[in-house]
Amino acid sequence: MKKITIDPITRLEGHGKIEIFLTDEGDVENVYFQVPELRGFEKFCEGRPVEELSQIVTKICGVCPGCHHMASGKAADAVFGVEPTSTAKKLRELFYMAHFVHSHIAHFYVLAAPDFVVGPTADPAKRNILGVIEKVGVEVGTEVIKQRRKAQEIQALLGGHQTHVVMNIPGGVRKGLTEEQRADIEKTAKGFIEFANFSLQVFNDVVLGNATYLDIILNGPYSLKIHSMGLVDENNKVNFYDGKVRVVDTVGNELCKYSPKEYMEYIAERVEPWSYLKFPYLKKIGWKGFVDGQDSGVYHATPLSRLNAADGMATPLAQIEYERMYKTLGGKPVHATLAMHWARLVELLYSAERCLELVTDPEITGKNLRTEIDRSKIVGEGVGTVEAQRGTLTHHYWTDKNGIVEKVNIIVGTTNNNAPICMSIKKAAQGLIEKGTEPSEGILNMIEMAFRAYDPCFSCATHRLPGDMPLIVNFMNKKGELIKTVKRD
Amino acid sequence: MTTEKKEKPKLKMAVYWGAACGGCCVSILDVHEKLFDVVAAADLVFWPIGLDFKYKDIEDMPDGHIDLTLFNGAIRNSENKYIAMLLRQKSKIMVAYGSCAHMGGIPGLANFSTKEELFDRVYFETESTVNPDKILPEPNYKIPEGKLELPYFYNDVLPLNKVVCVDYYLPGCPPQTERLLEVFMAIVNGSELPSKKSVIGAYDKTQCDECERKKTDNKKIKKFFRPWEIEDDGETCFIEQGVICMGPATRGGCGVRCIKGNAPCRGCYGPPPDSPDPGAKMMSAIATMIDSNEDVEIDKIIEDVVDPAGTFYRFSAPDSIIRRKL
Amino acid sequence: MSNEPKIVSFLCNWCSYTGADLAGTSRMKYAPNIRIIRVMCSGRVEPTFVLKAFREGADGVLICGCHPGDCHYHEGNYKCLRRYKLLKKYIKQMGIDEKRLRLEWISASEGKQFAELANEMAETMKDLGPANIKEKLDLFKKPKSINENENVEKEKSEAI
Amino acid sequence: MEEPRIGVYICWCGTNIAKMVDVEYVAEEMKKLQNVVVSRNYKYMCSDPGQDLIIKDIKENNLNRIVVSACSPRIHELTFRKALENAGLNSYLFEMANIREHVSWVHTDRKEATEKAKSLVIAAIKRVGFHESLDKRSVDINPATLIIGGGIAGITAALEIAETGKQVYLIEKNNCLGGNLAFVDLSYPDMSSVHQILDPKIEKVNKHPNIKVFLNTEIDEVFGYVGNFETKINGTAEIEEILKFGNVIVATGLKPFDPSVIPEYAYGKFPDVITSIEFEKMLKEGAIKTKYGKAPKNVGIIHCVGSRNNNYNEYCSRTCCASGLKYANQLRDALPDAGIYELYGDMRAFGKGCEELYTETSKKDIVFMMFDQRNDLPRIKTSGAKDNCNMIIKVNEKLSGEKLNIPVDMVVLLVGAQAQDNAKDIAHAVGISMCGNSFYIERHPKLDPVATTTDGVYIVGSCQGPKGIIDSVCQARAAVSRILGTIAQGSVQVEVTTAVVNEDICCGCQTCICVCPYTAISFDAEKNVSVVNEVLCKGCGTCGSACPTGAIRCRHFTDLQILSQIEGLMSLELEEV
Repeated sequence: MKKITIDPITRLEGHGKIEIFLTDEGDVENVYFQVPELRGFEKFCEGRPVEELSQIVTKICGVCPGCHHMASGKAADAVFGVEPTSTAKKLRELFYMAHFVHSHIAHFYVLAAPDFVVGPTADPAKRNILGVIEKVGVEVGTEVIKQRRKAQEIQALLGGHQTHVVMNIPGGVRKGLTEEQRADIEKTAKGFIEFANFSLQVFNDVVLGNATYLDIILNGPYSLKIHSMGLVDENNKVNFYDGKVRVVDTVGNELCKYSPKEYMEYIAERVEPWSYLKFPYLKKIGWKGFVDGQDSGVYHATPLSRLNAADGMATPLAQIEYERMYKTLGGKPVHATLAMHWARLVELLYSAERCLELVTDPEITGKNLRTEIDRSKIVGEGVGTVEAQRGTLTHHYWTDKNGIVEKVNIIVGTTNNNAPICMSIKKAAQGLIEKGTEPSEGILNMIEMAFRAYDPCFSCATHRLPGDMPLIVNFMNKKGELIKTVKRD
Repeated sequence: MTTEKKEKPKLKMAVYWGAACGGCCVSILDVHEKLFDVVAAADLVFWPIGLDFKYKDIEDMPDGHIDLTLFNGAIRNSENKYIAMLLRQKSKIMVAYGSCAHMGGIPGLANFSTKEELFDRVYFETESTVNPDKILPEPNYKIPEGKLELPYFYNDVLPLNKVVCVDYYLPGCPPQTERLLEVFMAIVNGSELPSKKSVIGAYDKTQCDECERKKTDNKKIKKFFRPWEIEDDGETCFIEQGVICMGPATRGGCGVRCIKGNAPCRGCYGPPPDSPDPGAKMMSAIATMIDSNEDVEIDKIIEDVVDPAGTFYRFSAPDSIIRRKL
Repeated sequence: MSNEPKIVSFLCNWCSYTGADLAGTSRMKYAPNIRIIRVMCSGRVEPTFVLKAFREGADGVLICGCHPGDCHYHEGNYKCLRRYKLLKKYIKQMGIDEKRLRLEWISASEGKQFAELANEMAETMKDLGPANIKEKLDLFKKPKSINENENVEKEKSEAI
Repeated sequence: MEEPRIGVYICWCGTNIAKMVDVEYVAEEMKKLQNVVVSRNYKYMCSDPGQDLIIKDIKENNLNRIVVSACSPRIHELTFRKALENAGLNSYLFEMANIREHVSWVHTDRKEATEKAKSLVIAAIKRVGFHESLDKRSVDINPATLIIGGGIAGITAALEIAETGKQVYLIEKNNCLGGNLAFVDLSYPDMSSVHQILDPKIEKVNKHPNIKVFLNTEIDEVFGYVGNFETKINGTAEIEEILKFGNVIVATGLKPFDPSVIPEYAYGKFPDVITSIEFEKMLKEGAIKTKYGKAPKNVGIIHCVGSRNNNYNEYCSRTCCASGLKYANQLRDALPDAGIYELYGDMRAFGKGCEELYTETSKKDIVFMMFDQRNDLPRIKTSGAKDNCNMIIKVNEKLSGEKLNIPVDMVVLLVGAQAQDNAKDIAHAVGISMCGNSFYIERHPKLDPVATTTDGVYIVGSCQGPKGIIDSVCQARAAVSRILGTIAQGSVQVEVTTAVVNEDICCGCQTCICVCPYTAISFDAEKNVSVVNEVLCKGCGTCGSACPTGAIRCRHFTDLQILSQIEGLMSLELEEV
């Protein structure tokens, strides 16, 4: 039997490894996606004062620290039994929208675009952000970096620290917004909206305008019929900061809708001996293996699933794009893995619009930043859930009467997608690797495109930056001896 | 006679992470527009987060092929350690980049519990986990199709210098991007570097030197407070408000970012020169400030220091004198 | 001697060290486990020293200063007391038995009390058994080169 | 820093160390240690030949670090430092390992003692490697002297110094000079009148141009160091005055024991049970009378009141026995027919002429009775209606073993001596130590009895332990000669083991400032760093331990020195060279 090892999977945060097993005939027998690392925050957060966690858990992931900061902050509020002041809530969400803008821009242009703008099987040396810039022009490249920077700057301003945020304190936030700061952000937010629209235009022209790409998206080996999870507001519209978790099945009917603190009734995690990362699934359906379809417990939590799980977007422009997307892709739910890129852009627009809404809210410069905590009212348990860019993120804390952490449970965005990623890769491999032939570089890249779409983050479990992808394919015989190495360069 | 200007050879640079969060890599990205200058001055020959080179590529390089390696993340497992040693051998300058590589960082908090406790919690006890067969990840696992390997998970988290010789330390969680650029440019321009083993991209003086909050000699503490217990005026030294701040024992260079965000310093930039154990130094300082000579009262006051290990060793446990729970 | 418990003791120059000298001049006998380091004042003793002593293989650490109110430097012994109490909380978290660290007041005239204390401390350490802190923390050796990297078995033993 | 070249010397101290520690073996072992150039053992390192050995080696092997392993540094550190200086080596490049007081004298197993000695020496060697040359500062001696206490000791010292033309400040907490002696009528053994000795001296002091007397005055803190002390005092007029002086003599004397705490003696219950002080007053007034104005028919004199008894003071107060004899004589002269009973524990008539006084007295029809002053004190009871006496003393006579009832009209209690109530405050003010009974500790009990471990501060008279006039005067003059010696030199070298701030590290957090007991640290807002005033710093090192950055170095007790000492202490096997 031959074994193809892709190690490490590059262009992803954290560590990942793909093992492709071929039969002697060269059919793909099985594919394993392994996460070789564990840090164990669940354990070592024990004994810490719960208010410190929002600063500790950002270190789960330096790419989406804001998400962990928010989930943790909300869980801590619950532990102390306090509601943040409405100004505090709005500041948090404002920060969070900026966080989404920066991340989604980065992913689309730096990580996804190369495959479409430059082309999935194009010269690897060109298949990166620099290649993208060549195609769309330097000023666009600079604009991408500028917009991302501005989003980072808003985070730094509100969060104190542009990466490992220190914004939240139980009951509210540590720092307010001055009028001139607010005015700046308002300008920036308008810029975001323009840029989001521009980005959708790019996607429209370059991707949708290209029959081949559209075909890959719709008919490529990139679709997986699984359930969709997402956070929705009281009108079932997409919301990232707050709301209820809604899951719709493969045909678009609501499977369940629950408030985050009930998550344990709906979600369970499975351990596989060959990966340090656990595999969540829908508890009520149960674990049926790495299989898709209506009866499988496997679900995904991604930009696409969020749109699938909601009835629409809460902001006007995004709502229009939402409808256009589903119209183009033939109605809800969409299972085309690559449509995630489109969904991500719709979310980018929403984030930008929401950003403007919040920053123009009169309360945003309010001085009442924090609700007093009454020691006697400490609840001792709290769940905090937000939508991370890479899926529904849940932090669950148990503390003693002084708010010292006794137990922690965390289900990270990408973890939700652990099983789907494995399956997508397998499916892509099976669809793309032709019997008996050694897979070309382009093929291998198209295999990686399968997980790239999830924008997986394996430090909170991966992500991607520019660069081409030389790949070593090891062909092994049954004894596991290396027969031949094909090296792509 | 014509003198033709020689093209300076581009710097070969590698970036790798051990047990890390990716924040260090993001801090490199955060050079923003300067990214173009960096790319112009250096070839990134290895950067898993960003570039598609495999371990094999490194193994094939001649020793000392890489000019500069920024190693971020701590040593948590056999893979981290192997790559660290591999990169050490292939690199002229090995920089421990960021708190985790420098001192163990946040992953180092795991040293307050054993590996077994960690696994039990993550794979058995966590409330949402269903694992009736008590399955644990295995370094070597037989599957029908063959064998799957995972790195060995070590008992404790180690800073980089515990497994390889480190030339420089560039502290911070993550390092302030300006500091990185200063160092990077210094190396590119071939300007003289400080003596080996020293910390670069940070100041010798600690946070207080830069901190704009009002400081007096009134460092007397009758009661310790947690940040949410006080009405922070945003102007007075945290310690003088009874809130523990690691600032005094922590190098400057970050731009007192947390304190500017009205959060007390937690020490990610590590100790100033010749301070063997920043946690112990800070414990000593804080305890000295306790404003009582009465046995019972002192106990009472210390009750409010709820988590000494996690507070004074938030980032430095694996690099401290007692580096893990015994 | 090697299997005998080792106790590092920090004594202030004015009271406790003089007290220990008095035990000597009075030819009082006590267990040889204690090794004395002289500091001018117990106020000079900082957690770093205590932790270092444990790290280097001490089974117990004993700090002695002047009686409350008698400090040659007014209040150094109180500063010591405060640090000691916080330090105790820390070492407990790190899994070091609190009884391994002790602070006592010994005046210049208390040679007898010092001798008794030394014996008591030695007894406690024998009851607790060896701390083996050095052994536990020396476990991970830094390999000279990649070729010398421990084989998988060694890795395994470290991993377990 | 240059590569250390260390010389190690293991002292036998005759057999004191050698009998319990294998000194040859230890010396041999040390040769294996890095940087150890010579390692020897010798009978008496502190002897001149011993010191010459070191000096010779320093010169021949150009050693730059010395470790002597012998007795306590509190005894001979200075001796050996001098030796280094004589060899032209900075005296701080020296470390001592105490293997006598801390090893040979306290352990019983030679093997274990040797092992321990070994590790102590290794520790010293590791430490000394990090020692630095410290320049002793030589400071001019202010010729003025502060004397605390205007008793016989203080007065004597004051006059001695003033006579040489040097300024003296004499501080007395009471409203008159003379101290306890002022209450005494006659002095033993010659029965000469005290006021004939004392009054002229007091008058001379009050008149002396070089002596400034401050009555009703107590000092609270003395700043500075030998040669350059200063203190603030509030005189009677409540005007603050700053005194500057080069040396201090502590002559605060003693306080009589209060017998009311001894139930047996019913002091305060029976008006005719009186203390020796009260009796002296009576004698001075020239009339020995009971409360009812009658001359007592029988008088009891009880010794060791509050002395040599575990419930009170264990020590002997030294003057009571002779005073008791003195009283017997004075009583006999005043009341030829009275019955006089001396109840004593042991008769300690030591000193010139005192045994003679005892013999003389015993011939004067005085009844001497012995009791067990530790476990069986006499008891004073009321007399019955028919006994014609004031009180009955019930005593178990030790020599005869008989239970006796002694009828008396008056009992004189020979109260012992105690340290002053404010002894501790004075000790803190001038920076000296006290022993268990709150008497001050001398630098060396035999070789240096009036000096203290604080340079420039001397202790004389009963504040160092109970004394009679003669001893007090001797000590006073002894201290004076030491002081005049230093004044004559004009300058003196001072310790420099003070704290110092590294301004490149100090972050200006100001943690150290309120930590210093001597307000020696101030904040330089300009530079944003702390600054140590080395004149005020006494080198306790507390600021060093409080400093979160490590910017404060405690000279000669640096982190590095202590940490390497710990390593040495714990190092199991010796690395070969």
